[in-house]
Amino acid sequence: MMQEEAYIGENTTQESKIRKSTIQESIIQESTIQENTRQWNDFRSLNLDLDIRKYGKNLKRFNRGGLFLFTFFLILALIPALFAPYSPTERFIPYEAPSTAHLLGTNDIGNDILSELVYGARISMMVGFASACISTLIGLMIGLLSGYFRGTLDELLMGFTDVVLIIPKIPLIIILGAFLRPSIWILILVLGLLSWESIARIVRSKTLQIREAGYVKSARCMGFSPFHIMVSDIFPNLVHVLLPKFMLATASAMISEASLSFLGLGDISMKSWGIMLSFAFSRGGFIREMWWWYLPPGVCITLCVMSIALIGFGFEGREKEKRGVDAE
Amino acid sequence: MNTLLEVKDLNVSFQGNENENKTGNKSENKNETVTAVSCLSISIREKETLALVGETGCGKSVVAHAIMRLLPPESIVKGTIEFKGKNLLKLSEKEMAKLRGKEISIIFQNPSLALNPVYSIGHQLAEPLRIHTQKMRWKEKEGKKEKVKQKEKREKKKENSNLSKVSRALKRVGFSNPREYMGYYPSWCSGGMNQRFLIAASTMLDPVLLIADEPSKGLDRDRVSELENELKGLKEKSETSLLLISHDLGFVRRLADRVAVMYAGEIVEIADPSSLFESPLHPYTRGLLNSLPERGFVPIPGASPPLSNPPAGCRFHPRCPIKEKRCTQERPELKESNGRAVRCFLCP
Amino acid sequence: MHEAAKKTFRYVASFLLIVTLNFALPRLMPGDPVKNLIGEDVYVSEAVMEELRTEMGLNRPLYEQFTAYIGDLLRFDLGYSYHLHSPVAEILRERIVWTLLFVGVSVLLGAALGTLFGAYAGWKPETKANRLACCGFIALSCTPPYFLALLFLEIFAFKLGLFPFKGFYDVPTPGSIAHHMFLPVTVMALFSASRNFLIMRGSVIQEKGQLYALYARAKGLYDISILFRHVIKNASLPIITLLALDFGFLFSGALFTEIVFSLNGMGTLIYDAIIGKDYPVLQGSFLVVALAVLLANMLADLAYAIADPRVRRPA
Amino acid sequence: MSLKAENLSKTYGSGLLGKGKCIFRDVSFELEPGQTCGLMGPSGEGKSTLGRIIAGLESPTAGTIHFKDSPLSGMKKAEYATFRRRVQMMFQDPTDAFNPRKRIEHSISEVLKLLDTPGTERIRRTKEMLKTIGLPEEVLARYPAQLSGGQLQRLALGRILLLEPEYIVLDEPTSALDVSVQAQILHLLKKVQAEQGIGYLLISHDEAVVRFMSGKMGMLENGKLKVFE
Repeated sequence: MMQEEAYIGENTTQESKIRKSTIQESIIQESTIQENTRQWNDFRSLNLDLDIRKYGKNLKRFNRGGLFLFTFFLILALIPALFAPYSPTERFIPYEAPSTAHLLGTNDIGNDILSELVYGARISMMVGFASACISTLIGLMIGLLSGYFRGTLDELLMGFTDVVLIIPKIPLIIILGAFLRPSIWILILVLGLLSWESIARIVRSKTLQIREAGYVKSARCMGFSPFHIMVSDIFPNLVHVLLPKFMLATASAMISEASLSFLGLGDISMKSWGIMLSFAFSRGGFIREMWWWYLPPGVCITLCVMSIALIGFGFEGREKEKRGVDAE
Repeated sequence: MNTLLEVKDLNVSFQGNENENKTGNKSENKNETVTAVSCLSISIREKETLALVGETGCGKSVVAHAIMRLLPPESIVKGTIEFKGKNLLKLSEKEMAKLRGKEISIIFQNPSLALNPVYSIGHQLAEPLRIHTQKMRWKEKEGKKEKVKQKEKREKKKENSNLSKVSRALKRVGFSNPREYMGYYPSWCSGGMNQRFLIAASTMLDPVLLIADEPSKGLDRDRVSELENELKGLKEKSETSLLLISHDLGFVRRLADRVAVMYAGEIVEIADPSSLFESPLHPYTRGLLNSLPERGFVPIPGASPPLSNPPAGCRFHPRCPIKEKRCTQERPELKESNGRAVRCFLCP
Repeated sequence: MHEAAKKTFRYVASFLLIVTLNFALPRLMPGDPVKNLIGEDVYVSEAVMEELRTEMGLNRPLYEQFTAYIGDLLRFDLGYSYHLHSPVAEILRERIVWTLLFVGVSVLLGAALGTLFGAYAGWKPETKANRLACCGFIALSCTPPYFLALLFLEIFAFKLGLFPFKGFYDVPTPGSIAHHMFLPVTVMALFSASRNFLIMRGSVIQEKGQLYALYARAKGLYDISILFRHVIKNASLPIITLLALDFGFLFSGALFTEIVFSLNGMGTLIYDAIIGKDYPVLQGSFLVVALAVLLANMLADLAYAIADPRVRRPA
Repeated sequence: MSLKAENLSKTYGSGLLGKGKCIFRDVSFELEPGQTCGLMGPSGEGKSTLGRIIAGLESPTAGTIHFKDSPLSGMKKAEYATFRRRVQMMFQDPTDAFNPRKRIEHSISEVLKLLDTPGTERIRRTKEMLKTIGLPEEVLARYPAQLSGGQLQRLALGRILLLEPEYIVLDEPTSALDVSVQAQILHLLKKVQAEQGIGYLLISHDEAVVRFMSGKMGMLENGKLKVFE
C-alpha cells in the first residue's frame, strides 16, 4: 500500500482495464479483439516501438546507477565488519561531534554513529527483502491460481484480495505493533502478510492474458498437467512483471519499517536505520542540531530504497525494449 | 485529369536498436537498418482509386504513414512526396497539421482502437470540424477584440452547426438515427459500426485524398461487402481520390482503378485491375494470383525475405520459377509500357 | 448489475472485517483483555479491574460481547480513554477535522501537481528537464515522509525561521491556520505528487503509443494539443482509483508529518496513544481511519464508473 | 472409431444474476478419420467455442462427446489420456503458438518427454517431423519471435503430429496468414491427411478454404448447425 502502486503506472492502467471487463464478455469478444491488437502490434513493432526503446535507454542509465548503489549497500549489509570502525555497541563519550576518531560523531549513549549506520544496513535490508519475499510468494500463488483456474476460485480469491486491499496497512500494523511486543520477525511477517494484494492482482491479470495464448491452449490440449503449465509456460512469462514488483515491494517494506520504527514500534535490540532516526528525533539529536546524527540514516534509507526502486524500473524498461525487439 | 499526389523515389528506413544484445537474441546481430520501403514511386490522379497490395511486412502501411507524415521521428524518410505541387516532406509540422484531416485523411485498420474510448462518437466526429475551424478563429481574434457574450453566442451557434454536420455525416454512412449514436462510446459498438464512424470522421471535411489502410482486415465477409459499398458510394458522391492499401485481392479488384503490387519494400507491378488479374506480368504477381482460392491455392514456394537483409539482385529471385543468372546479380528497374509497369528483366 | 452487486458485497465484507478486527484484537492479543481495553499504563487495583471486567462484559460469551460491541458502535460509543479522561469518540471528533483538512488539501494539491507534471514528463520523456524532474520525484517517493518533514522543519522553520515549528494552541484564525499548515501541506503534497507523477508519466507514455493518439494526429491536431485533448483523459483514469488508495496511504503518511510538526490531528493522538499505551484511543483511531479509507474507495469506484464509458456500457 | 458430438449446447454467463447468453443449441455431428469436415459461420457465433468443446478444452452446458463410442464425461483416467493425445487442436494465431521464452527445440522436446520418448529417439522423431513439415533444422535453435507466421504454423502442426493424433480441430488455421502462405499451409494439411489418415474439423469463415479442404460442410448460424454435403 505504501509504495508499490506508485512505480508501475503502465501495469496499473492495463490491469484496471482488464479488471473492468467481465470474463464472459471477454471470451466472446476475445478473438476479434486479440486479432485487432495483434495486427496493430505487428505494425507498431515495425516502427513506433522505437520511441519506447529510447525511453528504455534512459532508464538503463538510471538502472546502472541503481545497481551500483545497491551493490554498495549489499556489501555493507553482508560484511559490515569490514567498513565499521568500531562495534556498534561499543561506548564512547556521548554527543560527540564528527572527528577523525568518529567520522560521524557519537550518539546519546556514546555509540559510534558510523558503525551503527553500517550495521544498520543489514537489518533494514533484511526486513525489506524478507517481507517482500513473503508477499511476492503469496501474491504469486493467489494470482496464478485465480488467473489459471478462473471461475469460483477466482471470484473467492479476488474478493478476498479486494477486502484486504481496502484495509489500511499502516494503521493496522500500528495497532498490532502496539499490542504485540515489538520484534523484527513480527514486523517482517506483518509487512509480508499485508502487502501481497497488488502483486496478486498483476499476476492474475497477466495470467489471464497468457492463459489465452496459443501455447498455453495447445499445452492443455496436449495433456500437460496444470502444474506443469503454470511452472513451465506461465511462470517464465511472469518473471518480468514479478521482478520489478518484488523490488518495489522491498523498497516499500523498507520505508514502512522506517516509519514504524519512528513511532517506537521497531525492534530496539536490532538497530535499523529507522530506529536510529527515531532515536535521533526523540533523544535530542534534532533539538541539538546534530545533523551528523539524524541526516545519515535518513539519507541512507532514501538512497537504498531508491537504488532498489531504480533497479525495478530498469527491469521494466528493459523488458519493454526486449518485447519490441522480439516482435520484429 | 491532373495528378494529385506524386511520390518519387521514396525510401523509408528504421534504425534497428544498436546496442545491448547480451540479453536476448544472441544468435543474431541486430546492428542493422530495416529498409521498409525502397525507391517507391506512385502517382494518384484526381478522383482516382489506387490500390497498393502486398503481403504482411512488405511495407505498404509504411507508405501510408509516410504520406501523412505520421511515422515516428526516428525513421529516415528520403525522396519526395508532392501533393498539389507541394513537397509534403519539406513542410513544417504546423503546416502539415493543417493538411491532415482536411485535405488528406486516413482510415486505420483497427477502427475500435483508432477511436478514443473515453469520448463520445459525436464529440470525436465533430473534432475535425473544431480543429480546422478553430485555427481561423485564432486569426480573427488577433484582429479585433470581441465581447465575451457575443463570442459565447457564436460558439453555441458553431456547436449547433457542427452537430447538424455530424448527423448528416452519420446519415451518409448509413445510420438512420444519428442523434442517438452521437452519445455512444466506441466500446459500446461493434467493429463494423466503429469502422463506419471512422469513415464518417475521416471524410467529415471532404478531403481531397483519402488513405484507407487495410480497411478490410479482420472483418467478416458481410462487413467487407458493406465497407465496399461505403467506399464506392464515397467515390461516386465526392471528388475524393482514394489510396487503398490492402492484402485482399478480391476487394481491391472490385474497387481500384489502378493496382500497384508491392513485394519486399518495392513495387513490382502497376497495372489496371482487369489486365493485372487477367494477364499478370511479374512472376510474383502470377504466383500471388495462383495462390488465391479461385485458382486452386497453388502456393509460391519459400517465404518473403526479411526487410533488414533483402537478397541481392531481383528481390524475388530466390522464389522465382523463371529466374536467370542476371536476376541474382542485377537489380531490375520498373519498366513502363502501355500504361503498365513491371520490375522484371524477363517480362516484355 | 452483477458487477455492482459484487462490489457492494466486497465493501460490506471489508466493513465487517474492519469492525471484527477492531473487536477481536484486544481480546485475542496476549495479555489481560481488561488491560488491553483500558490501556496498559493506567494503574488500578485488582478490585476495580474485576469491576471493570463485569462492566465491560468481558466474562460473558464472545458473541454476546460482539453484539454489545456492535450496539455501542451504533451509538458512536468507542469506549473511554482513561488517559485523557474523556470518551474516545469525542476526542476523535475533535482531532479528525484537522487531519481531514490537512489530508484533503494535500491530496488535491498533490494530485493536481503530479498529474500535470507527470503528463508533460510522459509526453516528452527525453528532454533534460523532464528527466531531471523524473529523478527528483523518484527520490521524493523513496524518502520516508517523516524524514522529509524533518528536513523541511529543520531548514524552513529552525534555520530560516519562516514558519512556526509547533502546532498552534492559540485561537485559530484562517491566517494562522494557513501559516501553520503551509509546511506540512507542502511536504504531504510533494509526497503525494511524487506518486501521481510516476503513475501519470507511465500512463501517458503508454497511452500516447495507442492508435487513437496517432489518429488524433491524422485528424490535424499536433504536438501538445494531442496530449490535452486525447491522451490526458485516458491516462488519468487510473489516477482516480489510485487517488483513493493514495488517500489511505496519505492518511498514514499524514500521521507521521503531524507528529513531526506537532499538529493537533490524529497523528499526534496516535503517537501519544502508542507511547502511553492508550489502547481505546488506538482502536478508535484505527476504526475511523479504516472507515475513511473505505469511504474514499467507494467514492473512487463511483467516480470511475461515471468517468469511464467502458464501465457503464448499456446492457 | 469416430468422434461424435451429440446435442451440444453452450451458454455463457449463467449464474445467480442474469440468464446468460446462449451460444448454440443442440449441435450434433460426426467426424470420420481421414475426412475433413468444414465448419463455417459469421464471427461471434461460437465456432471457436464449439471447436474447443470438441477438443475437450471446455465443457458443454449440455450434450455429450463420444470418442470411440465412449462418452467423454464418463471416461476413466487412462481413457481420457488417450483421448487427450488423439484429439488435438490448432489455433489461429501462429505468433503465440510457442512459448516466447523457450527455443523451438525446447518446446518440441517437451512434448516428446510427455510421451516418454527416450533421448536418441527424440532427435530422430524431431528430424522426421521437420522433414514432414518441410522446414530446415536451423529453426530448432531459434526463438519463436525469430520465425515467420508461416513457419510457426508449420511447426505448430508438426508439434501436434508428434502426438500421432487421429483428429485435429483446426481453428481458423490460415486466417492470420497471407494468401501465398495460406496456400502453402493448406497443401501441407492435405498432404498430412493423405499420409496419416487424420480427421479434420476445419473452422473457418472463408468459404473457399472450406470448399478446398473438405467434403462435408456445416454452417453455424443463430445457434443452429446446418449441414451440407
